[in-house]
Formats: sequence, structure tokens, C-alpha cells
Amino acid sequence: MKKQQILQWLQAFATEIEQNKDYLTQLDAAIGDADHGMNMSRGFQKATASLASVADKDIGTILKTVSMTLISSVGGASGPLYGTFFLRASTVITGKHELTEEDMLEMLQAGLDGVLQRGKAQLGDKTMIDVLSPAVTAFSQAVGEGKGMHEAMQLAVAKAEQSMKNTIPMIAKKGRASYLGERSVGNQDPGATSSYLMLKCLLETL
Amino acid sequence: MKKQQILQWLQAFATEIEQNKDYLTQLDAAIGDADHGMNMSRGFQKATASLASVADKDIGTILKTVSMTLISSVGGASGPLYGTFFLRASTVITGKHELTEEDMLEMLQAGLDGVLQRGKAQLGDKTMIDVLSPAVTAFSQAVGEGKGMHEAMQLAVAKAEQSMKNTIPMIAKKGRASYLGERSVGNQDPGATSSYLMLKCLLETL
Amino acid sequence: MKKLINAPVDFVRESLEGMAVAHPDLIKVHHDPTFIYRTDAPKHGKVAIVSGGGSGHEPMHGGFVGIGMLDAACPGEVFTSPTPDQMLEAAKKVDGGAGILYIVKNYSGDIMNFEMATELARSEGIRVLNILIDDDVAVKDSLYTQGRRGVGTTVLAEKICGAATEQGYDLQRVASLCRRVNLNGRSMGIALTSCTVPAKGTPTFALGDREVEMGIGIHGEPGRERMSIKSADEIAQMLAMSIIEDISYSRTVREWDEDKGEWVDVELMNHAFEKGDKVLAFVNSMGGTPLSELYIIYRQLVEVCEKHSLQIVRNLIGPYMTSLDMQGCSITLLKLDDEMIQLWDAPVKTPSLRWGI
Amino acid sequence: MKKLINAPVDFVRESLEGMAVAHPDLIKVHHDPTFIYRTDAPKHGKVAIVSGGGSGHEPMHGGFVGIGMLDAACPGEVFTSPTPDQMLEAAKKVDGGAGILYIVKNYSGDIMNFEMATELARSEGIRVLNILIDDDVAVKDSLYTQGRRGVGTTVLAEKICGAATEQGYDLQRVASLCRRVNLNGRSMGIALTSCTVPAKGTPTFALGDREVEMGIGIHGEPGRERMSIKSADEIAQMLAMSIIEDISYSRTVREWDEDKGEWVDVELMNHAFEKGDKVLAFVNSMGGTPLSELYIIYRQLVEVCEKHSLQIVRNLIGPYMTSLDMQGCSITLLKLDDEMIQLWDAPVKTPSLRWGI
Ligand SMILES: Nc1ncnc2c1ncn2[C@@H]1O[C@H](COP(=O)(O)OP(=O)(O)O)[C@@H](O)[C@H]1O
Ligand SMILES: Nc1ncnc2c1ncn2[C@@H]1O[C@H](COP(=O)(O)OP(=O)(O)O)[C@@H](O)[C@H]1O
Ligand SMILES: [Mg+2]
Ligand SMILES: [Mg+2]
Ligand SMILES: [Mg+2]
Ligand SMILES: [Mg+2]
Repeated sequence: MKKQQILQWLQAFATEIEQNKDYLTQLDAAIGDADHGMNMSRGFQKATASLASVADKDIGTILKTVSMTLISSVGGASGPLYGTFFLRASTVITGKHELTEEDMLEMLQAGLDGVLQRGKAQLGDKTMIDVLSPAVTAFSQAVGEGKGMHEAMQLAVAKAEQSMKNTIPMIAKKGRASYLGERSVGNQDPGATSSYLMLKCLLETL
Repeated sequence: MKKQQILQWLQAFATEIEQNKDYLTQLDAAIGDADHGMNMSRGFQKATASLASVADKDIGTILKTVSMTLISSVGGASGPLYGTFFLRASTVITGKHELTEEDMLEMLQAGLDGVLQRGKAQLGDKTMIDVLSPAVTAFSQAVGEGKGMHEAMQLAVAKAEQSMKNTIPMIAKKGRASYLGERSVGNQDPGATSSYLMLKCLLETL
Repeated sequence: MKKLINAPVDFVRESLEGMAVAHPDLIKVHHDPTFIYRTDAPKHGKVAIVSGGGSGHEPMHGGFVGIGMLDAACPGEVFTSPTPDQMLEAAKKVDGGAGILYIVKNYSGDIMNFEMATELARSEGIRVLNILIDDDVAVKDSLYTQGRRGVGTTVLAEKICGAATEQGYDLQRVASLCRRVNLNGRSMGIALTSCTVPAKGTPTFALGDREVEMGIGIHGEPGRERMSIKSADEIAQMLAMSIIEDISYSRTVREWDEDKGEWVDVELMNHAFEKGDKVLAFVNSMGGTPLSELYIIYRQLVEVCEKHSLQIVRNLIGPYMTSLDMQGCSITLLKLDDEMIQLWDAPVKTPSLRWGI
Repeated sequence: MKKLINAPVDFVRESLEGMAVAHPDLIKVHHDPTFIYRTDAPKHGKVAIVSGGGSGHEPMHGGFVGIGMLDAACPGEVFTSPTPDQMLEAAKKVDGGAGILYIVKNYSGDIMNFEMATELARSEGIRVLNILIDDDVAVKDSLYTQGRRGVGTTVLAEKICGAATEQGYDLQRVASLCRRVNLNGRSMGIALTSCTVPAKGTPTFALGDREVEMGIGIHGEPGRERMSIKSADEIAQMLAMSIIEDISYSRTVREWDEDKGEWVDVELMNHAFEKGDKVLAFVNSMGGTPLSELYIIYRQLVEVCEKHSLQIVRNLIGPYMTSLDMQGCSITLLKLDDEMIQLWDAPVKTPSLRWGI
């Protein structure tokens, strides 16, 4: 994956968020505080605006810039989580202008680990982890089986979509939805949804 | 008119108010503060409850008791106005146990004068004066023409009903409705309405 | 209707009972007739200030009873003037021998009941004067009508005159001060939603999802004009401008004349604001509008005042004179002089207004 | 949606600008990043208290910045935790050399952002400790979950700890005091209506005309249970009893360990209330509920506390921690000891809480 595609991906994700802003907020209204769409929109509008100044830098610098913008402009839970995702992702690919399948895997895995460490959520807690973790596993497996970038990402995104829907019956254990206990059942997690959209845009840019 | 009928009248008016409580309040909501029905109800419930203790006294004492109860329990504009009406009415018939047409005229006239003095409203200001004043005039005229109590009161109540409706197109100049200026046009005055009901009950008790 | 109440008929009494147990150090509540008074009343030799009006405007007036403000307050039923016996008993309870000032808002009910109370108190040998507050510029006419409603300036007059009584002003001097405060104050309000009177159970008026009532009072009475909602800045400008552009206003009010021993008609005149005036800016919530929005209104009010060379030297921002759960706000501008500033700054300790002590 | 706002995106900034011009003697507002701080900061040698959280809870926290309470507050977007750079810059601005206490409400966003800020501040050589407030008994589980939300006790902790810093408590001592306040406080809230977030423009949840949400937080998040409306007395009883009957509650929280120089898990335990406990009773409006109704709730709360031999020795009644325009209320009971009482009574002078000065 070329640097240009990384920039396209971030741009596409920002656009996707704008299109799904109300939808994400609606999901958050049901089991949270009705701001996930706004939070993501605020962050990625600023993040993409900051890309121009680093477009000629390496992918690591680009992702780090995104990370810093998210951390200082989003707030809430998604700010530090997505911020940490991009921060950790950036550190393992410093200096690169193109990513192999292995780079991509390392990047996604580092991002996921960062989110796990920052948020302390586990699989099944009804958070973005429930999309990111199975998707990274699927990608890892596909790459292990020698599949190419596109096919591996296709499998990862299919898994992500399925996993996003799997959050519906879960009882939330982390984040705001956890205050609802049993009442969180029956609603799809907003953060899981935005994480799926992020991966979907990544696939579409490949 | 016998003392017993005076007691019946007061009782009937209290019942009439209960039945029209929401209606009076609704009229007051349109151009006032939505409490005229409640105010009248509170006052006349208490007033009729206090009648037992003075039922064997003269009409003057009975009306004075009603007056005192109204003054100390209604508040608002209607408290002092109806309170004053009954207070002044009571003073001109002290000691009586039965009222002639002339007594009745004197009583109503004294009540009206009291309301005029207390409230400083004039004919056409869209208040209870616009019912009381024409009704008393009609009664006076009928009595002057030698009509009996019942017929004279019938004429007075017919006039009162017409006058009540005549308040609809008026611009309020006194009371809360006056703050509305032109916007008070098109609504029947709540106090005029309760005054009509008072006279109607008086007629029905004769 | 959804409210945190029990039976609507118990609303006023239970709220007062809650208030009494909440602030026993400051106030006591008397029932039958109902009034709230300073725990340490009567204060010997001090003029006592008594106000009152319908309930539903909390914290006004009961929340302003205490040191440096009111000596007693008489709450009526919701939006209904209290009765003369409440006012009389309150006056008797707090009379420290130096007389009583009744601060009365200009509503026909309040006026008539306070006038009757004044007559009763006078006949019992208590010195009482009454001063009317009529500051609502939403009401335009004055000739032959009820004139302007008493709204936001009431709170400011109660604070300023309360401080004056603590500083030893005599009755006549407090009364003229109160009259002066009233003549220096003007208010204008807007409603975004109607209030719901507990006993009625439904909103007093119906407003569409994009409609507001401009020029409302504090009793759910309709305003001067219904219009579609505007931005906070536009609303603040409209409210402020109707105050600032209000021309001199004269009317006749009834006050008790102690020398003559009777009611006399007094001709009063508000003078329009002038460039350079020092003002107190009061942004008041009607009950359901949160503080965050009041600050947005205040922000624009500062700009409007600057533009018109009015110098805001004091402010008050919050829910001080409400209309039950109504959403909306009012702006009051009060022209201040040095005496009034010093009295405004003086210590006050009441359930709902407190500083310096 | 009808609100006194301009463009929803400007809501927080404009409200803060209004606040800044309203109280220049007490606070200043810094933009980019946004924080509110004491005009006289830094106070040399004094521990500084910094709190923060999403906006929409006004006056919390910004309205509590001033003498005897917070040194700085970091407001996020509506209902959205502020960001680490706000917290870091606020800490730098108010650091008087004696260290900073971050008071953090237990929400995943707030925790993560404050943890990042703590790490950043520490790396810049500023001594920072963080104490979590998690007092909402509506949230039952603690094992493996986020645990309880931070609500009403936050306001009380800010007042008490702020007073302690004025009296010279060092950082560790203020931190333990804050932890103790949190362990002594419990809250429960109810919503009669949903709030409307300006940027969303429609109510977060829909409640029927006779429905209420029991056990809500302060962000329009749904509560534990939807039920039909009850009388104020029943509601007060339900809120109070869920607090009084709450058994001892333990959980693990992360605090910074200064000796180890790293985050450590600390096991904390609230003990259930006991007969004879002295308590502070805090009845809070969610923003749209007027004072009159709060007093009706307080009246019943006093009876419930008497029945359970809890002695109310202090109270606070009003809109102090709101959820925009939501109608409803919360009750907080805080077990007091003599030290806490003295600190509660100590002078405070902020835009929204003031006494003794
Ligand atoms: N501890 C956590 N670990 C991982 N993800 C989390 C955690 N807490 C919350 N989330 C995710 O964040 C999403 C909510 O984000 P957002 O609404 O932007 O923040 P907030 O909850 O502060 O309003 C949730 O749907 C969930 O997926
Ligand atoms: N000055 C006045 N003179 C005569 N009647 C008046 C006066 N002011 C008000 N009223 C009457 O009182 C009625 C309102 O009574 P009510 O609603 O009980 O009192 P309030 O206006 O104090 O709420 C009006 O409809 C009007 O008829
Ligand atoms: Mg959210
Ligand atoms: Mg009325
Ligand atoms: Mg009334
Ligand atoms: Mg949020």
C-alpha cells in the first residue's frame, strides 16, 4: 500500500464519517450519550485538514499527525482510543513510504494493542475491540496463508462487519454503555461501528 | 328573597363554579394566567363551608362571612374584588332576614360600587364590571318599572349574558389581560363570566 | 404534566415546608396565614421590608428573606397574589418599630391585596408604606390601563433596599430609594416554552416547535408577539434594545401619604437610558433555561451595552425570578448610582442570594 | 429544538466567553486549549485543584473555579471529556509548586484523557495526582466493568478539597481527603425529560407523558429502569433508599503512585451508611427542574433520613450539576466528619458557589 493510498484512506474515512455522522450519533444515543458521530467528525475533519502539511512526509509521520490531532481535538473515549490506535500504528512503520502485507499487519496489531492497553477492554465487552481484534486476527491469518494485501483485507473487513453485528446481543462492560447493564443488549456499539467503517475505507482504497 | 334562598344561592354558585372551573381557567389561560377557576373554586368552597356556623344569623352577617372568607383565601384580583362585592353588599342589608326588590337593588348596587372603587375599572375595560354594571342597571330599571323580583332578575341575567359576550371584542384595560393589548381581543373575560354565573345562580334560586 | 410534586393542592405548602427545614438558620415559615420571615425577626429599630406575590417564581420572594434583604415574604397560591391577612400578619411579626415597606409588583391582584393590607396594618397602628414595581417594557400603554408589570427590578430593589434597612435608613428614606430603583430599572422577557401550572396540569399556552413568545411576563401570560425562534444573539439584541430604546415613561401610581393619612396619586417618570450610564445587568432564567444559555445571552448583552455606551458595572445571572418550569429568559438593566452600588455590594445572606457574609 | 444559542458548534465557546466577561474578578478563560482558571493563579505554595469533564453540566465545573474551590476547570465539548492538552496547560497555568490534584469523574473518556494528561504533566516535572469520583449507586456491577459513574459527590469533593488547599494541606493529604470524600458519598438521579444536545438538536431519549427514567446519569444516557411517574414523596424515597440501602461497595481504581513512579491499582471500599451518621444532603436539579420542586424532594428526604437515623447537618439545594435542559433531580448523601464539616463551612467565592466571603 502506497503512501498516497494511506492519504486517500484517511480522506475516505473522514468522508464516510460525515455521511454516517447522524447514524453513529443515533447508535450512541441508544446506549451512550449521543455524541460519537460528532466526536469522530470533529476529529477527522481536523485530522484531514492537517494532512496537507505532512503529505510529503513518511507514513509514520502522517499517522502520528493524525494521532496528535485526534488526541487534542476529540476528547471523550474515542479521542484517546483512536488517538492511541494511530500513535502506536505510526511508531512501527516510521520512515516508510509504502507498506507490505507484513507492515500492514504490524501496524494494525500495534494499533489494536494500544487501544487494549489504553482502554483495558476485553473481547466481548461491546466496544471497538470487538471489531478491531477479530479483524486483525483474520488479516493475520490470511497473510499467514500467503494471501495478498487486497484479499487479506477483504477477509478482515468481512470479519469486521460480522463482528460489528455481533456486538448487538452483547452486554456492555466498558464505556458508557456499561452503565446500562442488561439494557445495553439489542443495540450495536457505536465505536465498533466506526471501527468497521475505518477498515472498510481502508479496503476500498486498496 | 328569603334568607334560606340566599344560602341556596351561595351553595348553587359554589356548585356552578366547580362545574365551570376548567372552563373559567381556560378563559383565563387565553388572556391571563390560567387560575381564575381555581381561585373562585378555592374561595367558594371555603365560603360555603363557613356558612353552617352563621346559617341562623341575618343575611348581612352571612354575606360578610362570605366576604371575609373570600378576602383571606382567594388572593389574586378576584379575591379582593368578590370579597369587596360581598362586603359592601352585606353592609346595606345588615340585620335583614328577607330582601325586597329594593333591598336587592341596594345590595347589588353597593357590591358593584365596591368593586368599582377597589379595582378602578371602567365600563369597557373588559372586566367583571362589564357584566355587573349593565346587569345592575337592568335590574334597577325593571324594579323602577314595578317588575317583581323574579322578572327583574330575569332581565338582569339576560343583560348579563349579553354583556358577558360583549367582552369578547373588547381590548382589556385593567387586570392581567391588559398586558396583552390588542391581543386580548377575541377572548371572553373570565371575571365577567364568573359574574354572569353568579347572577344566573341568583335567578335560579328565586 | 410531569413534575416532582405530590398533590397539586399541596404544592405551595410542601415546597415551603421543604424550604423551612432546609434553612432553619435563616428563615421560618408561618402557616395560616402563610408567610416566611427572618429567624431573628423583629430587628428592633430597623425598617422591615415585606414583599410577596404569587408562588411559582422561586426563589423570589421567599428565597430572599434573610440578612440584608427581605424581612418577610408572603407567597400566594401559584401565580395568585397573596391575601391581606398574610401581609398583615407578616408585618406584625417583623415590625421592629421603625415601620414596614411593602414592595408590591404591579398586578391588579397584588395591588388591591396590598392596599387592603396597608389599610389594615395602619388601622392597627403599624407604619406601612408601599412602593410599586412596574418595570416591564413589554407593556406599552400606561394611560387608562394597568400599566407595566413588575418583574426583574423587584429582585434588585429587594436587595438594595434590604441593605439600606441594615444600614439604618428610616422608612421614608427606604421608600424613596425603592421608588428610585424602580424608576431606574427596565426589563423584557422571552419564553421558549410555556410553564405548566400544577393545578391545571397542561401548558398555559401552546408554542410550536420553532415559535417563541416575545415580551412575556412571569405568569405564563401570553406576550406581545409570537415569532419564530431566532439566534441567541438576535434575541439578546431584541430584549436589550427594547429596554435601551424605551423612551421616558410616565404614569400615576397610588401610594400611601403619611401626612394626609390617605392614598394619593403620585405621578412618576422613568427617564430613558443615556450614554455613559452605569448599569447592573441582570440575566434571569425563567426556570427551565440552564445557566450555559444565560451566559450566551449575557455575552451578547455586553456587546450591545458597549455599543450604546452603557457601562455594566455589576451583574446577576441565574434563575432568580422564574415562571415555574418555563424555558426562556429576561433581561433587566438598572441604572446605578454610587449609593445603589454600595448597597448592592453590601453583605447579604438569604437562601438564594448570598455574598460578603 | 429551541434553545438560547447561536450555532450549535459555538455553544461551548460562547457560553465560556459570556462567563468570562461576567466574572472577570474571579476567573479567566483560556482558549486553544480551553480552560478556566482563577484570576489570581498560580497561588504560590498552594496545591492546585483541577477538574474537568464534558460541558453541559453548568455550573459544574467552571462555575466552581475561584477562591476556596477549583484552581482550574477544563470543559470539553458537550458531554465529551476534555483532551489531555487542556488538562496539561491548565495544570501548568495554576501550578504553584505544591502540585496538582486532578479530580476525575469515572467515565472511560475522562479517565483515559486525564491519565494521558497526568503522564504528560509528570514528564514535564509537574507533580500530579488523580482521584476518581464514582458515586452513582444506579450502576450496580463493579467487577470487570467501568464501575460507577461520577456524579453529585464531585461538587462536594471540589468544595471540600478546595478549602483544604487554602488551609495549606499538601498534595498527598488533599488526595487522601478527596478519596475519603468519594468513599463517603453516594448519589442517585431521575429524569422526567431527556436533555437535548445542541449539536444533535433532538432529545437523546424519548419519554412518554407519564414516564420517567430512574437511575440516570448526567449525559442523557438512559437509566436503569423506565417507570411511570410517581409522587415526589415516592420518588424521594426511592432515590434516598437506593442510597441508604446500598451495601458496602468495593472496586479497583488506578491512581498514580509517586514512590513507584507509575500507575498502581488501588482497592477501594465504600462502607454502607450507619445509624447516627452525620450527612450532607444535596438535592440537585438536572437543569430544567425549578427550585420549588427541589424543596418538595428535600422535605421528604429529611423524613427518610430521620427514619433511618441519618442526621442531616448540612445541605445544598439547587442546580449545581446539570444535564443541559433535562428535568429531573438527583440526591447525594455524603457522610461527614468534623474535618469535612469545617472544610465545607470554610469561605468560598466562585461564580456559582459562594459564602463566608
Ligand atoms: N475502555 C474502552 N475500550 C475500548 N473502547 C471503548 C472503551 N470505552 C469506550 N469505548 C468505545 O468508545 C465508544 C464511544 O465513543 P464516544 O461516544 O466517542 O465517547 P464517549 O463514550 O466518551 O461519549 C464506544 O461505543 C466504545 O466502542
Ligand atoms: N381592576 C379590576 N377591576 C375589576 N375587575 C378586575 C380588575 N382586575 C381584574 N379584574 C377581573 O378579575 C379577573 C381575573 O381574576 P383572577 O384570574 O382570579 O385573578 P388574577 O388576574 O390575579 O389571576 C379578570 O378576568 C377581570 O374580570
Ligand atoms: Mg458518546
Ligand atoms: Mg388569573
Ligand atoms: Mg392569578
Ligand atoms: Mg461523550
